[in-house]
Amino acid sequence: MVDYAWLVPLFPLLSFVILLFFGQRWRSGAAYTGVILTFLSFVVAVTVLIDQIGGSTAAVTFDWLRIGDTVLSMGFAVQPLNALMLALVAFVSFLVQLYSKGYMAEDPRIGIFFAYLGLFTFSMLALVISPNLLQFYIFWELVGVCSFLLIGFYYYKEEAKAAAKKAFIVTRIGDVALFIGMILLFWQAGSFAFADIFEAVEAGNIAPGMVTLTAILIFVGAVGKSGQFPLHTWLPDAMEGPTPVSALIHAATMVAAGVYLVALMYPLYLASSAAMLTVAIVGGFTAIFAASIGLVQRDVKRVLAYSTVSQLGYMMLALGVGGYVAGVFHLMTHAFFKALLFLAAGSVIHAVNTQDIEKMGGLWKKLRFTGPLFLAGALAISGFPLLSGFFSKDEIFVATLGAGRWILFAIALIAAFFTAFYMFRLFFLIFQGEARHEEKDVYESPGSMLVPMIVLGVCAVLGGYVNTAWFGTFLADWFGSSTNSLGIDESGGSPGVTIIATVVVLGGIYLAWLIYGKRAISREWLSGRVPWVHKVLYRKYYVDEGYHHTIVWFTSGFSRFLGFFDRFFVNGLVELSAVLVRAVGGMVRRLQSGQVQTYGTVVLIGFVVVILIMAVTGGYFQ
Amino acid sequence: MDLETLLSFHWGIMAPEFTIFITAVVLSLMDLFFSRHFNRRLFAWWALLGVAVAFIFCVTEIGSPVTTILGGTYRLDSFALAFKMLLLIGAGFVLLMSVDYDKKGEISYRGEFYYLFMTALLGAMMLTSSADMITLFVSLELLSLSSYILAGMRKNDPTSNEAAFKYVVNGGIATAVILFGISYVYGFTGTTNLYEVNEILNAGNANPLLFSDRYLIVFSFVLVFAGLAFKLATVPFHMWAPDVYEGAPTPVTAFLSVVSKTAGFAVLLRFFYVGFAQAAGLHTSSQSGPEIAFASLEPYFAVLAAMAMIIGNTAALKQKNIKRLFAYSSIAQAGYVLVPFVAFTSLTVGDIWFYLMAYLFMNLGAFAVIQVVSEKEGSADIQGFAGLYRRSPWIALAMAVFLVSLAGIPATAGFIGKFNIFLGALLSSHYWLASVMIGTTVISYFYYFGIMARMFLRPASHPEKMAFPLGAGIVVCLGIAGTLGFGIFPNAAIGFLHDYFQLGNFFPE
Amino acid sequence: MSDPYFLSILIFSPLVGMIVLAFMPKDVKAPLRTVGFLATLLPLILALIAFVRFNADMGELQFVTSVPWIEIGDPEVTNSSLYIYYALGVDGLSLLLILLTTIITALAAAASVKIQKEIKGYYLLFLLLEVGMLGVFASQNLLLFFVFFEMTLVPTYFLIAKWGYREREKAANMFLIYNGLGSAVMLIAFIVLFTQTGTMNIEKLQAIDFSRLPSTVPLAHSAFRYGLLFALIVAFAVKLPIFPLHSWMLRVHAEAPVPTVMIHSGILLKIGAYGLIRFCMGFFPEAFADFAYGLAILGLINLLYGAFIAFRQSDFKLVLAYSSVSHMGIVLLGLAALNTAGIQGAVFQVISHGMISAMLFFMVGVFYERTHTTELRNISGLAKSMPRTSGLLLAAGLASLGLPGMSGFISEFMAFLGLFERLPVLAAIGTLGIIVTAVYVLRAVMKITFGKTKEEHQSVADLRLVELLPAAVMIGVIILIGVYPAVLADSLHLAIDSVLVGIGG
Amino acid sequence: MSGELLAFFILALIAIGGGVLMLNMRKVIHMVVALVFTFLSIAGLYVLLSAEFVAVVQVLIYSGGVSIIMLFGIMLTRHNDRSEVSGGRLRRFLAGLGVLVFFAIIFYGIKDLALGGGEILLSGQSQGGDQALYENNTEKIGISLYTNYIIPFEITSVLLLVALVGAITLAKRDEAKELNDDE
Amino acid sequence: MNDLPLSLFLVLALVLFCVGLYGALSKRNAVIVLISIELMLNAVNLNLVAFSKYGVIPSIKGQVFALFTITVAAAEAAVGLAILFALYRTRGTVNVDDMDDLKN
Repeated sequence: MVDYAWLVPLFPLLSFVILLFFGQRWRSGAAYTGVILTFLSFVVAVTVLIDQIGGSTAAVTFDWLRIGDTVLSMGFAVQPLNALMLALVAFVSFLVQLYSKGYMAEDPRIGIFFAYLGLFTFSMLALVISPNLLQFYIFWELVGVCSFLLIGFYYYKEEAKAAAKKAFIVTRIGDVALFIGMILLFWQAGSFAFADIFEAVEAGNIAPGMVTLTAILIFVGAVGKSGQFPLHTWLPDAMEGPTPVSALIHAATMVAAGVYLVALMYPLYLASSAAMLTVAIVGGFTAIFAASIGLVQRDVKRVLAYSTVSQLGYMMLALGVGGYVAGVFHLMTHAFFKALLFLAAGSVIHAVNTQDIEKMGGLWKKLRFTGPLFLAGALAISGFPLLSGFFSKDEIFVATLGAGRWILFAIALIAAFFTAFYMFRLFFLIFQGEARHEEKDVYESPGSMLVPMIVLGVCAVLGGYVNTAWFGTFLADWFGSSTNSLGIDESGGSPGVTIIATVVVLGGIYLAWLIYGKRAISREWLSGRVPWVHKVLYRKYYVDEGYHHTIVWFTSGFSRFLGFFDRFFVNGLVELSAVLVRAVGGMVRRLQSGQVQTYGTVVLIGFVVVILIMAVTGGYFQ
Repeated sequence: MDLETLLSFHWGIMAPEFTIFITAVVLSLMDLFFSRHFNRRLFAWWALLGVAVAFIFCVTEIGSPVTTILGGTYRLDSFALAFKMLLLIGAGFVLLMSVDYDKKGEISYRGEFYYLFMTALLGAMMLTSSADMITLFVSLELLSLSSYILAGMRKNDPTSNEAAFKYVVNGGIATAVILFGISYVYGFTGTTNLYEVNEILNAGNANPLLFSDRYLIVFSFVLVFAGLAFKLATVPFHMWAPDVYEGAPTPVTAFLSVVSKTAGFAVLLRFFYVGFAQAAGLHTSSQSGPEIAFASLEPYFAVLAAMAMIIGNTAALKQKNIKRLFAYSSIAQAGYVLVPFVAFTSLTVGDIWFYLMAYLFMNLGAFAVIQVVSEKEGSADIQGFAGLYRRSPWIALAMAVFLVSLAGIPATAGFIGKFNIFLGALLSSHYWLASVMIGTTVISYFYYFGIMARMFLRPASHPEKMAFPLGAGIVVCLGIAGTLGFGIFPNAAIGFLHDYFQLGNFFPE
Repeated sequence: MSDPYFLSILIFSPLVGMIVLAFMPKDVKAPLRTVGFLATLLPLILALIAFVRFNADMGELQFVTSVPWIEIGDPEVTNSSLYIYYALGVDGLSLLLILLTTIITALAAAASVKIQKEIKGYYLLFLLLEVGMLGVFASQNLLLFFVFFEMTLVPTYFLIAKWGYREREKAANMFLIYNGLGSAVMLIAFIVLFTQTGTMNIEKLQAIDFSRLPSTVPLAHSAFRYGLLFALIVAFAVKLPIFPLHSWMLRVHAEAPVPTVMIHSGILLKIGAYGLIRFCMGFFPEAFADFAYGLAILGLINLLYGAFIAFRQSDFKLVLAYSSVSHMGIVLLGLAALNTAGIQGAVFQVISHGMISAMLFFMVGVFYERTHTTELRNISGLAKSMPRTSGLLLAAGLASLGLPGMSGFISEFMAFLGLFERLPVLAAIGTLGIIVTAVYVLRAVMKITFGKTKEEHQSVADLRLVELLPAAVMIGVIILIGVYPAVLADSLHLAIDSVLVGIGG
Repeated sequence: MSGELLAFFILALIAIGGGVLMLNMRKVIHMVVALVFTFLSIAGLYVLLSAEFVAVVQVLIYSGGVSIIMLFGIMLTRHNDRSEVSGGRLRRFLAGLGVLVFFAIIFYGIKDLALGGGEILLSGQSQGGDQALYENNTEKIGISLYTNYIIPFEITSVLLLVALVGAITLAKRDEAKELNDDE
Repeated sequence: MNDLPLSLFLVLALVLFCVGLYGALSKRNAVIVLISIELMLNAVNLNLVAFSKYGVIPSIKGQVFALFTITVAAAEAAVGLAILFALYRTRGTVNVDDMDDLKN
């Protein structure tokens, strides 16, 4: 079945093409088309996954473009990592599309919406099965565009417009780095194919400095896509898009592509400890940085967005400290619970028509399904014991500690504390207490929205059991079986770490309960004491403002300067020469006075000058 | 020398000149004896007949060997023949134009106009054939005097008179200057025959006496050049041209700018390349002895050519009067033709001939249009061309072709002519001269396209259609045929020249 | 492929339309338009036939014609006579550009339905222009090339000056003077080559190793070759255009009528690139290699300069104009790479930018027709009333900023791929341009399509079918090249190899 | 000092004097009269140069013909002897300067120029030139005119015809025009 | 026959030529301008005749040339004067400075 893996992205592509041409007329048909085709894709993906677990791999390529003697090829490959991703993406995509059928039912542009989703799913799936970096990059960019299109789906909203633009440009900065890294690797390894690159790396054909450079450049690409510091600013803004999009693209799949990329290129990173360290530090820093911002945001989707950034930081951290399986594992579990959280948040928003958590409250009773599902998600992400997040996070802690990165370990712990805190801050503000919203009639979402949430809820709860220290490291074994070269040696669980982490998480939840649930502690306790801390956090450390006053300001000023330069200098030279030519003409005309004797005089002078020069230079007067 | 000797010459080779001469005489007699009511306009066709017959005689002379009469006072060689054919075609065109000129009858002496025109043509033709300075001088004067009178033909029009007067004063001075130079040439060589002059002055002979006087010899030739340059209207001897072109009747302007100029170039070529080029120059080097005079003068000529191109093209930019504009344009064109003169290669004579031919077709075509338009408008203001495309699309199109050709844009004869000139200039490594030429050519786009912009882009001041008279119409059609034909199939002319003419026999043995 | 008349027929096939048009009355607008458009299909069909019949695996010129044209020098005087030949022939590069020309011309003809005045004259000039462009790419003789090159000048001048926007005449004059100067320099260089080698045949000149010429020939000295190459580069730099010779192009783009700009930025600018490859690189491989660094820097300047200025333009047409400057920088960068990838990238960029900018300007025309403005501040939110148009504009914009799956990416990718091998630092700086490009393209495109819809544009009509078809064709070609670049690359590689042989890469 | 030299100096003095006077006279008529002296003295110089026939022609045509028609010209154009306008001084200065420089350059070359006869021979011409011009001067000229220079001679006749016709055409008062208008 | 130095005649001719040239360029009366030109031609004739006797190869050609010149000069004078008359009729002046309708 793995040989048919190319079918997986094909169905969504089909969906995109069909909907592009007919979507506008069909409306509800559009949703069905999208859902069904994605479901087919999911089915194939699952069979591929099963097949692959059975041990079969595939690598098919065909010639795509000839550059002199070099032939660039396209194709697909199936290995454990991408088989897993394939199924995961198809799965989440299917669920989100199902959800969207209900969520977007009222939107007049639903056809376009599903077309975009189809294109995105196609791109993401094709990205996943890419056998070479170039193909990967192509689809990497395409998913970026889909993200851009979907963020700007509500094109008439200025915020959406700005957010879409920002998303595109900021990720493009990362993309360019990836682009450079990719090309550098090509000239080092002579090929874009992953296999060839890794071979070259292992054979030591690439200078260590170059390895580090390319690894870091590629990592910058991942940073852009996965919203890592300092290119994280677009991701929270991206929440201007429809909520299902946030769930699918900006939580579960696309943003995880950065992590996936690093995992994919793992042999490269293993060859450079500097690059590994960079990844770990950026990941760790992002984890706590974003989590701290998430503590104070008021927009439910923004909180979740910062949470995503933070969790992606975790994954990077894991990869950076050698926890390959941990990173990928967390990627998977995160996909489940974050998608769940977003969908649940969407359900809430759908119900109360606001995203401001201060305007919610007391929804537990009214949203009988959404509430518990959200809670499940929150517990999972916080790492509540025995839920999926618990296991994956645990592995990250273990890996960090195993690599001897004490500081990062501490940071990760604090971030975990923050995570638990802000998730439950959300939970309590939304579902507990009195209702602060204006909406009179709050209804639970329709079944098409609830079903995906329930499925995801189940996964969020149980997803962790594919790889646990207690019940078997299935995932790690699977990866280990096929890719020995990664040098995976996961140290199993470490009870001490588990206990510490559990305590921290519970502490976070408890604190949130104290403040927002029980209100034992005043909410202004901290913001009253050190208001600037709150303010700094609320304004996201002024990163956006900082960028605005440096990079944006500089670019704008520079381009204004060049504009003037172009207008007055470059163009001015042209005008000057025209003026010069006309001046000569004017001079001639002035001489042409109409006086015949003037003409004669001019002739005479001209003539005399000629023979005078001749006489003088010719040595006549000797 | 007795009568037999005289009769032994091949007087037949002068048939074209005789034809023109006879036509002039017949026309003058007709003018004298025909009734006053007879339409003198019809003389044009008679004159044209004469020109055609002369042209046929020229054609029959193609391929005949070099023949001289009376010790070189008249010399028929391929060079002369080739230029004569140009002159005849040009004259024919001007005659055709003149049929329709002056509908209002400002020229009361139309009969005189035609036979003076014929004598001018006779002078021009003789110029190309004269290998003797006396013949040369007298022919030149015949051409000039006839031209002076023709320029003043609209005698009730002050501008025409003024033009004629300016022409005569400047021309008179130029004549004196030429003569002054010629007198020294005669003095130093004792002969008036250019081929003998060449023999005596030839630097190879290294005559010590002449060598010591080489400065004076060079100066005397510069004097002659100055006088001839006046005819060609190259800078700085050009200043009369705009005024005269503007004031003279349009066909006369056309004649001056094409026929007279062609004759001027013919005589310049012969005078310099034959008579003078080999004389001792100013500078001497210990190894190779004295350089030839042409080499010493070359840089000066080059500067003059460059100035003609620059001044002609820049001054044309702001002209309001179309004839005046064309005067400056023709100054610049003369500058272009001077380039191969300066950059002497084996291609020079052919290049000049071809360029003058192209110039003939495009410039006379343009003048035919100018004449008709300015007659209709009652003024030669460039504004008269506004909206021509609407009033008379074909004529506007034709004018556009002429202008494009004058600007030297491909698919026209003007381009091929310029191309040949560049080729020659670069072949002889005159890089800066070629650059000036091409740079000023680009400047010329401004005013040529300016006229086109007026014709095609501006609204017409009044919308009535413009009919085109027969004579001018024929000129325009032939002009188009020549401009495009020789632009696309240049070998029709170049190959013809190469196959049937031996331009080499123009040079002394 | 020994069909000697085929190329001539192809080149002059627009004349058929011109003749038909010439005999049609002036005031029947619709038939004139139809004939004008149909006339552009004839060369298109012929070009497609040529493309099909072209043997991509044959490393020599195809459809060759060679007829003596002009005799230089009188055999009696010079003892030898040289001929300049009417020589035509195509290799993969020429063929692709011919195909591009015919496609864009047909599309521009379709876009010309909005022309209202003097339709007959318009189409006549338009078709004449096509003859010139086709000739340029098919010429195998320098003089012939020059003739056709200049032949494009006059129709373009009039197309700009007559059917353009407000300051059309000034723009036309600037066009004329710049291009005139450029072609003047080019002519000098061509003739110098001719005087020193005795041939104007492009293929022969490429085969000559100038450094092996006898040392009495100036061309044998490297300094002279540098000078000549510099002249040629300047000549084509005007056309391309390369900073600082670009100001004319901005005006043309801002003032010319839409179909003309489509042709202009789609094809005419490309003649500059074609010249750089065929002549500069083809004739002076070593000298070109020595110049490569400078060219790369110029390319970099073009790329960034154009991009940065485009970022602040308030007129959409000017954004696109500067964007062209910027994109042509990539062509230069590709060429400066001196390797297959770079050159192939440059060629791809030529073709890709041709399609993309034609499409963008086509969309400009569509918008202008409906809103009567191209000022960015006056338009916004058109996605509401014109969803299809906006979608296509967005697609074209994305293609322009190098989105994978579209042609722009392939060319940028290959150009940088090549450049990174040779000049990694410059290439790295150049990638900055990719970011800035994204910035200005999105800014402009989103300004038009996104945001609140203006009151007066609430109910403007979306694309009509006659507009939709050309746009669809263009985006189709763009995507086709983007998805399956081999469609171009296959016929190109031999042409590029032959250029590279001289460089020794 | 030989007689010839003396004659030369006297004649030269008159010639130059006439020219200079022409430049400096106030009245136009006087200017022309001054020039008549120059023309006459030039005729004298021709005699010194063994060119009797030319001298005669000079007297007839210049002193007789040309000067007279110039006088007529002056009479007929009624010049109100207002002397030079003050403007154009710069131009006159430049003209004078140009003339002076021209004079200086040529003068430097000819100030002691002497061309010995017959030293340079044409390849095909053996005789050393005609030393005795004064013998049968008129006959020689006649022969020359009617043999070698018959063509220019004929052209000159056309030229005179042209001048004649032209002069009449241009100078005539236009009565023909009025007649034409009657038609 | 006792020879006078050639240079005497040449210098004299040069002087006359220069006088004529200056006169043609500076006199206001058109008639005087014309007559100045005649003076220049006369100077040339003097040259020709002098060379005819004292030139490199003395010959009658110079005198013949001078005759032609005289004839031509006379014709030129006549034509010039005729043009001047015509001009005077339309313009009412013979002042050269006033003849500047055609300019620039």
